[in-house]
Amino acid sequence: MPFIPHTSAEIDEMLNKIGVLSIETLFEEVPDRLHCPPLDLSPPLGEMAVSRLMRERADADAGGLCFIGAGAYEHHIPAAVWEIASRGEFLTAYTPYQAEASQGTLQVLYEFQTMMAGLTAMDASNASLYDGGSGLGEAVLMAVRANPDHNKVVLIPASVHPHYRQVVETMTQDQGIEIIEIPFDPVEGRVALKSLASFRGKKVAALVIPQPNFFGILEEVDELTDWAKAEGAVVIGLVNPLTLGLLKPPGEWGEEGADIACGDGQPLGSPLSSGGPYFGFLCCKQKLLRQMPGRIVGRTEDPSGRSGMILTLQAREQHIRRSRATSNICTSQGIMTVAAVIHLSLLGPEGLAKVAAMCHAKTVALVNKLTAIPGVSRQFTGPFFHEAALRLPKPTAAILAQLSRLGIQGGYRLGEAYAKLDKAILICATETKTEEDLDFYADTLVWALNVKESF
Amino acid sequence: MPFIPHTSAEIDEMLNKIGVLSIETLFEEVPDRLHCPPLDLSPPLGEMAVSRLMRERADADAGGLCFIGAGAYEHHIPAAVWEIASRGEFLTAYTPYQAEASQGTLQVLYEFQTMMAGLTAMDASNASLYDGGSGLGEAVLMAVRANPDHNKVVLIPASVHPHYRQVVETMTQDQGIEIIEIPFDPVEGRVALKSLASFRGKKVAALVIPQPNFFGILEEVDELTDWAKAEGAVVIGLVNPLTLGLLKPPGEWGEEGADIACGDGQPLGSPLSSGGPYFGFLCCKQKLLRQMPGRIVGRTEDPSGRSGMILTLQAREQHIRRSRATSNICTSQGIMTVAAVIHLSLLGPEGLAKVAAMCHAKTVALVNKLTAIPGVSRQFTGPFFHEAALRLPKPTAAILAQLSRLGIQGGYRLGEAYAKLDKAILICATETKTEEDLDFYADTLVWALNVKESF
Amino acid sequence: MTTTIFDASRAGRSNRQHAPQDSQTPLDIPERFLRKTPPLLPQVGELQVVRHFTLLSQMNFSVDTQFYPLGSCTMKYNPRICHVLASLPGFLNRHPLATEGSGQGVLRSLYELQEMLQEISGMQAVSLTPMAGAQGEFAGVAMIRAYHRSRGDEGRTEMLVPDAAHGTNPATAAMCGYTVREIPTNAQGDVDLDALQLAVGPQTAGLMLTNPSTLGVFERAVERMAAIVHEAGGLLYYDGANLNAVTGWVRPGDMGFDAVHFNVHKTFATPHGGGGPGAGPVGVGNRLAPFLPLPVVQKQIRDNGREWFSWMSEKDLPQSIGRLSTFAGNVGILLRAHIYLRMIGAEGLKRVAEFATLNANYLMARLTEAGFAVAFPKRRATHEFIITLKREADEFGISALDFAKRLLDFGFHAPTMYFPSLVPECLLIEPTETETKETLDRFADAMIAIRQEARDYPQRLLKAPLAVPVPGGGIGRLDATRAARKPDLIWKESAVL
Amino acid sequence: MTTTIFDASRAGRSNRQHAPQDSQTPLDIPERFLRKTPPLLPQVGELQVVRHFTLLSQMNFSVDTQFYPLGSCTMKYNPRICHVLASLPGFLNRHPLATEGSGQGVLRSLYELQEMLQEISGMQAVSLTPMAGAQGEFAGVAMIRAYHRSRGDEGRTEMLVPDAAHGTNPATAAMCGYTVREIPTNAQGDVDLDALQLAVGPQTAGLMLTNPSTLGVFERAVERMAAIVHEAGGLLYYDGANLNAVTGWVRPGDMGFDAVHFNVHKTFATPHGGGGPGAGPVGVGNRLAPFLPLPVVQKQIRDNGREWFSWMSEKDLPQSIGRLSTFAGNVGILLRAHIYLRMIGAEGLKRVAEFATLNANYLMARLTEAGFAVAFPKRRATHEFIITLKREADEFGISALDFAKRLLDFGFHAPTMYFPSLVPECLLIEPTETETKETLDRFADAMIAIRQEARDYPQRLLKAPLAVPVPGGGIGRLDATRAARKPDLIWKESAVL
Ligand SMILES: Cc1ncc(COP(=O)(O)O)c(C=O)c1O
Ligand SMILES: Cc1ncc(COP(=O)(O)O)c(C=O)c1O
Repeated sequence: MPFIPHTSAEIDEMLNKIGVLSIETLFEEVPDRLHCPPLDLSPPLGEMAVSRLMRERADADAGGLCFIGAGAYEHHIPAAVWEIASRGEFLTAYTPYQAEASQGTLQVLYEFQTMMAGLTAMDASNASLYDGGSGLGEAVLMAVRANPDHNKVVLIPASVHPHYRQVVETMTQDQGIEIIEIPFDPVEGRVALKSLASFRGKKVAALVIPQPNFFGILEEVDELTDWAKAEGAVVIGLVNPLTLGLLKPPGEWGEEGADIACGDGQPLGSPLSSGGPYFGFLCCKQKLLRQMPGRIVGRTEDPSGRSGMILTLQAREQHIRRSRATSNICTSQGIMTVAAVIHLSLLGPEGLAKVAAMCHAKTVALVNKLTAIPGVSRQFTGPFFHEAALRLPKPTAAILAQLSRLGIQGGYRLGEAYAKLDKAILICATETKTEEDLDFYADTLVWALNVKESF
Repeated sequence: MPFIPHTSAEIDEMLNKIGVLSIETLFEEVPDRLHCPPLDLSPPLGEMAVSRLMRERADADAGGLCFIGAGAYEHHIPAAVWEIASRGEFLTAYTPYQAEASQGTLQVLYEFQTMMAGLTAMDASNASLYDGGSGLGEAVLMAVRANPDHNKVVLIPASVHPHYRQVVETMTQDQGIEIIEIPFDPVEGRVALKSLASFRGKKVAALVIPQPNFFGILEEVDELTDWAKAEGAVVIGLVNPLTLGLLKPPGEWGEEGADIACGDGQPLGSPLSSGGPYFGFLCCKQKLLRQMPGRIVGRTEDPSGRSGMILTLQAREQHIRRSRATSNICTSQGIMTVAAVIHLSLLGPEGLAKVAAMCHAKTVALVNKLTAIPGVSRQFTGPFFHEAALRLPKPTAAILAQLSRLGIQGGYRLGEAYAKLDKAILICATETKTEEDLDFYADTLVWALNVKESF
Repeated sequence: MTTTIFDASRAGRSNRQHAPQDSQTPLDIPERFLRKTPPLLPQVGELQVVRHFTLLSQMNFSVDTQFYPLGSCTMKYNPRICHVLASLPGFLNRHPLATEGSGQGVLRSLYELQEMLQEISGMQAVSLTPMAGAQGEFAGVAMIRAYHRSRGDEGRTEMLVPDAAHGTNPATAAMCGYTVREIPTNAQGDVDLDALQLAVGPQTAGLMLTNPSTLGVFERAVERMAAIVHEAGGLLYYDGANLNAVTGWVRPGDMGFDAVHFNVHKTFATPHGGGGPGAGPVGVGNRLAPFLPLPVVQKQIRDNGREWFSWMSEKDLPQSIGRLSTFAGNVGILLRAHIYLRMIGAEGLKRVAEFATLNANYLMARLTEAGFAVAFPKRRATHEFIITLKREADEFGISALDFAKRLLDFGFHAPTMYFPSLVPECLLIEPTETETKETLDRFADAMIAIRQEARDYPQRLLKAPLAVPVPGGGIGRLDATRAARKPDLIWKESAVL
Repeated sequence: MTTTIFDASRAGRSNRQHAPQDSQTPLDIPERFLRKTPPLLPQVGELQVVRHFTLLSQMNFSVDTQFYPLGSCTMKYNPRICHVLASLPGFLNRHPLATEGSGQGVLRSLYELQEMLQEISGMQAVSLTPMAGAQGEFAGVAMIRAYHRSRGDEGRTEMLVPDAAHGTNPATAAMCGYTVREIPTNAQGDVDLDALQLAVGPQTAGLMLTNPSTLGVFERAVERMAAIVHEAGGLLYYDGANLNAVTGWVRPGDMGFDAVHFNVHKTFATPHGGGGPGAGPVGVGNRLAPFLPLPVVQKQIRDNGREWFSWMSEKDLPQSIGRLSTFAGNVGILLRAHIYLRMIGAEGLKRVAEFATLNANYLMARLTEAGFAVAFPKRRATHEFIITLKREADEFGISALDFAKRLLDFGFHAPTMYFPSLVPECLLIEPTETETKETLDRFADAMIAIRQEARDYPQRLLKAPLAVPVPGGGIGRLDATRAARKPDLIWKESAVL
């Protein structure tokens, strides 16, 4: 039987020991009338048949050059990353509750926490959340908990990824938290300090600052952070960890630094995979540590003084604190963090900075090539990093569909989330793109813009 | 530096300790005039760039339905096989000279030897040779050594894989061994006992018996074995190990069984891979053990009586016996045997028999479909197993080329090796082919046979 | 602890093969946005990285290497083929926002998974987006809340949860703004029906139930419970963590549940990864369908007769509770579940429940025979069961923890300890269907041997583990109190010396 | 030893997911051809298989987990990317006899490898078909024989081989029908030129030489040697096992060699796989080119100007020594070497030699400083060097073997022992360029500690290994004599009990 090793002799011995005549008897406590008829599922396939089926499907989805970013980025992942991360001992282990038999996973997580704290310039990190969107949700909840004397109001710029804002909404809506959207400057594409003026003295619990923001524009993080700290608000820095090889980390924003840093770890070794699995990360300053949701690994000792790792500060978690826990999160995204640690170890500080710089250089080059096409221009004037919004002279949906048919995923249609940006697309060229790829995009776009609609 | 971890500070420290000023100095014993100018190789590529290059090449070679057998067979390899076999601890280990630190590899090889001996019904197996062709070469050399009172003459039927015969020729030509080709019956496609009559009493050292033979035809192995044993010749059974799930093993041929069994292990977990790596296997009866070339693992004990594995009977090998060794072989095909052991463990005796039966059934079905096409017929009348020769009504080279353009590797052109079989191709459909695949082949062949040559 | 990757770092080491060439264009970013000091990341060679993490991996127990009878967690064999196929480049390289036309393979697979899950659970609609069981619970409870709200029924502020429930249940209810009310369990391990009857009322939003329960028994009166809650106007949520005990035998929808989450990393054998990723799809009946979290895959028939798979958005599901993940959840994990289901089919799924149950009952019988106290000896075990070491604790002064730690020395992962908390000194044991009788026997023998040790050498048990059979396994019992008192959560340069 | 997979077998267990459905067609094979009893193969579940072999793998040392200073064997880092790319389905699934049109990707890659190897070795033509170093040697020596024969020069019956040569050299010469004549080494580690001069004559077919030699030194008089042999009408064969010491610095062709084999699993970092597969391409000068083994890839320019890669056959190379492998050798391994060379390029290749040499000389300096006796203290080490423990053996009664076994306990693979046999109690140490200075230092420290132990507790060394740091590493020194005396080479049912 697939994946079940029992022989009929063994089944008999086992039933015998239990003292029943058949396996059915073991289900006797299930009321008869609840027994369901045979399930209507497609007939079982052997490994060979299912392989062929899935290969056909994967092949159908393969190919094409991707110039979409918008929260998920195509990067080169060194082969060693998944060769090691998918070793059975990592992949098929449980959450490391039994520390003494899980030092491998635990130490990787400790190293992960160190790297994330280092990247964000924070004091502590948890061992992952689900993804960037839900990570921001947890950060918001955490900030509100940490700021009990303030109003349950959190400011989130409209320049934050629209999906993230939707997730935050879903996660906070039943806890009486008010999320207020801060507009961005329509010319520069980033939050102007003056948009915050009306919240002065309003005791808002927290301000979220994205860097770079959803449009790839760099926010004036120092200014924004200082404003929020002056207001007693918790500052949540929402960052792409890859860019932190070059960009100022949240812990160093403004005078005091942000209090919480979060984001999606996807650029650190997670394949695009239609959206997941990725992982969310959450780092914070020391004083917020006990408000942190999710698992945390700490170093301790055994009776003979040998140091080892263990899950710690569990009094924050659902299995101890139940309805008073910091979050309901239990399983998070373990193996993705293993990949991230290996990925970062292979890149090192220099490699990470180079990848970030190259992504930026490639995007700049692409922006230059595309804006050289008549009618194509930048949507915003603010300085951008590694991602940019472009305005097209024709309806974006049709253009993107045409590009897709020619093997180019040309970008994200900003009109999907921003009615006013209906003419704009968000593009990104990572280090994976060659000069020829960029030219191919430019040439194809010229063609697509000139072709008759009906084609 | 790629794959070199030295920092410049370390280089200095190291040079210092050695007492030289530069790395160049370490090469001072190489005469100056021998120093070569910089090599003219293509510029180094990063992992990302080389990945893209090789993916493009692999993609160019991908796709298509393969109906070629002729010594290499497309089988379904369970995913677990290479997931486990390519674990670093297996893949990057050396030959297990240090037994106490190599029990993993050693035990796998011991299990391998057991499986191969079991499949062939022999007493012992070595731990692999390079491939089937060179394995047969070693078997021939071994047989001649083992039969010192006979003439250095070995009979090999023309129904043995032509490439194998070429390899044997290359390997034995300088040792004064005469290889005599035994013709096959042109109607049945197998060796008739009467073809051997002229060698009666000629003290030939050995007879090679392929089963199934190159054409997929089943040889009368019992009869042939008995004839050879009566002549005092060593019997070498050349077999496809996969078929031994169903077919009579060499050890049970005739009254006494063959003395040596060899062949290519490719069907047991080696991907086709344009011809290699595969592995050769070599098994023998107890009395020939000390003539066996290649590594052999044995079970022994440590001082406290714990049993463990070790390379044994090394007095046969080149590193001990030098010019008097049984062979010059050193490195063989280790990891392929690891894959074979896992593959066989997953299939088990029942699974192996089922795969063999299904390969046969698929080939029978294909033969039936193709011979239903006017002008297409079987080349031979003998019973076949899992591979068959068909005669086509048009020049085979052109037909196969046309099929290839349509995504079908239609078979092996027998004319390449047998002038008289110029109209025939050798085909094979393994368990990997569906009914639709077979129909697709048949339909395409009909089309190819009817289309104008010039197309 | 082995040295960390940071200890191996040396300034100036790099793997040029992984860094792009320096870009020609100088960085045009204003100074104020830039980092001043490089981040603390190790500088190590590729071989060192491979060696460090390979060796670390060996220091783990895992299903691939050890028996893992971890109750509730369902640590069964994770077929390698599911991992391999979900890792095909066509799947891995697809951007979540790529056009639907370039993703019909994955979308079709997800759609089929939705349909399979509907059939398996007896529900009417499924969303795959939750990324773990707990998020599935959140989705379910948030939908219940949205449902009541949509009917203007705002007074329902209480969520009922049995006292034996998993911690995520009350935590989820709280995240959805509910007050949690615990319902006691009776001596037979069933939820106390009278207490439930007393607890329900106009304030009741619903009941969260795991069935088979976390006590390893089937809630025999589940229909009654459903009736009680429904009559009070509440809805029923099914925590699917134990669904693997009954797949193909009984369906949550037929038992009366309105929402259910699936734990694909339990029931459908996706690997647990040392703590994820999992996936926690939710299924619902018609009443809750309008509230499903986004996105959901839909199938349309195009003009040319071809099937077309696409994402439903807010426009299609205006009452949705919204998004739970940035994109579409843990797609790669969902693909693994899809492949697993494709391979085992309906019969296979029923067999999973049967053999999980057979293994649990057999192991329970062996341990009972050996004199261990089973928490509910009169009940059939489902796929898991509880033993209590209360007597051993009293007699020998050892605890369930000591037992658990000593099992590690025998090469067995410990069962779940001290959960559910109502059973003192308990171990919750779930062998799963993929383990052989020999393994169960060896485990039972180890339990017996450890009890003998508890009698003869209790001191030894108190010190366990003594030698966990992994490289570097000499580590003794780690001090949890110390870890929490003075948290050392990140490596610091100074700590080396 | 852990229990074998056969011990875990139970009649009736199977993995139906891997067996095709029973075929509809009844088997039409006459009874006499069929097997009567099923073969002895284990009947085990998939999880058991995965667990068994995963655990076995952990019982190994390997480059991915340990330092492996195995002289002559060059156990350096095997870049994972080479393995991953060579395993792309397009490469793996291609049949060797598929049309050339369906294999231009792989053929082009092999062709480029041939060209790279020519450039690296300074040779005029290359065949990739030999499947390991020893087969490369065979090809080389067989070509030398074919060359002499083609000139009617049949009297050359002797092959010269230095006494320090690797065992495959004399064994190969014998397989090619030659009588082997050993040439002694002088006290400086060079081949004795006078002896060579005396040995050559009309019976000399050629000389097989490794340079740097297996003694870890460069044969300084290689040009002289070439002249002597060539003058006598013989040809020179280069055993490329140590080519990694000099890549980019000096080329066999420039030294005067007529044929050379490459050990791709040494020089070009393909993994050794616990004993293969390797690959042993041969390169030759113009004189031997007509005799190259088949097949060889050629490039043609088609009418449309496109490059076309195809296999050369007997028709193209009528004087070829013939085939050495059934198809085209270990293509998958050759692809790995190609990828590696692509990644490191000319500078990288030169660096390999430089840093392999730096590491060897550094380690030699450290050991010398610590008082170990180096076999050739006045010479520069190449990529490897020899120490002799003769003194330690005499003083403390321990042997190089004891040292080697004790190193295992320290987590280091032992160096090559007792080879070359002219140096008593020797260890041949090759650290390779991919190891860090820290690792070399730790190794040197271990050597020093062991010598101290040899002095203080020689008994302990005689019993080593005591605890190899792998799971199940409690195994002590295994009895080789017993293994050979009464060979137990296959598992037998009865052996279980
Ligand atoms: C009964 C029960 N419910 C819910 C959960 C939570 O599932 P997850 O860890 O996937 O969030 C678990 C996981 O252990 C569980 O056992
Ligand atoms: C010097 C030398 N020559 C030849 C060989 C044989 O190479 P292979 O093992 O690839 O056959 C070796 C391998 O160890 C070697 O070290």
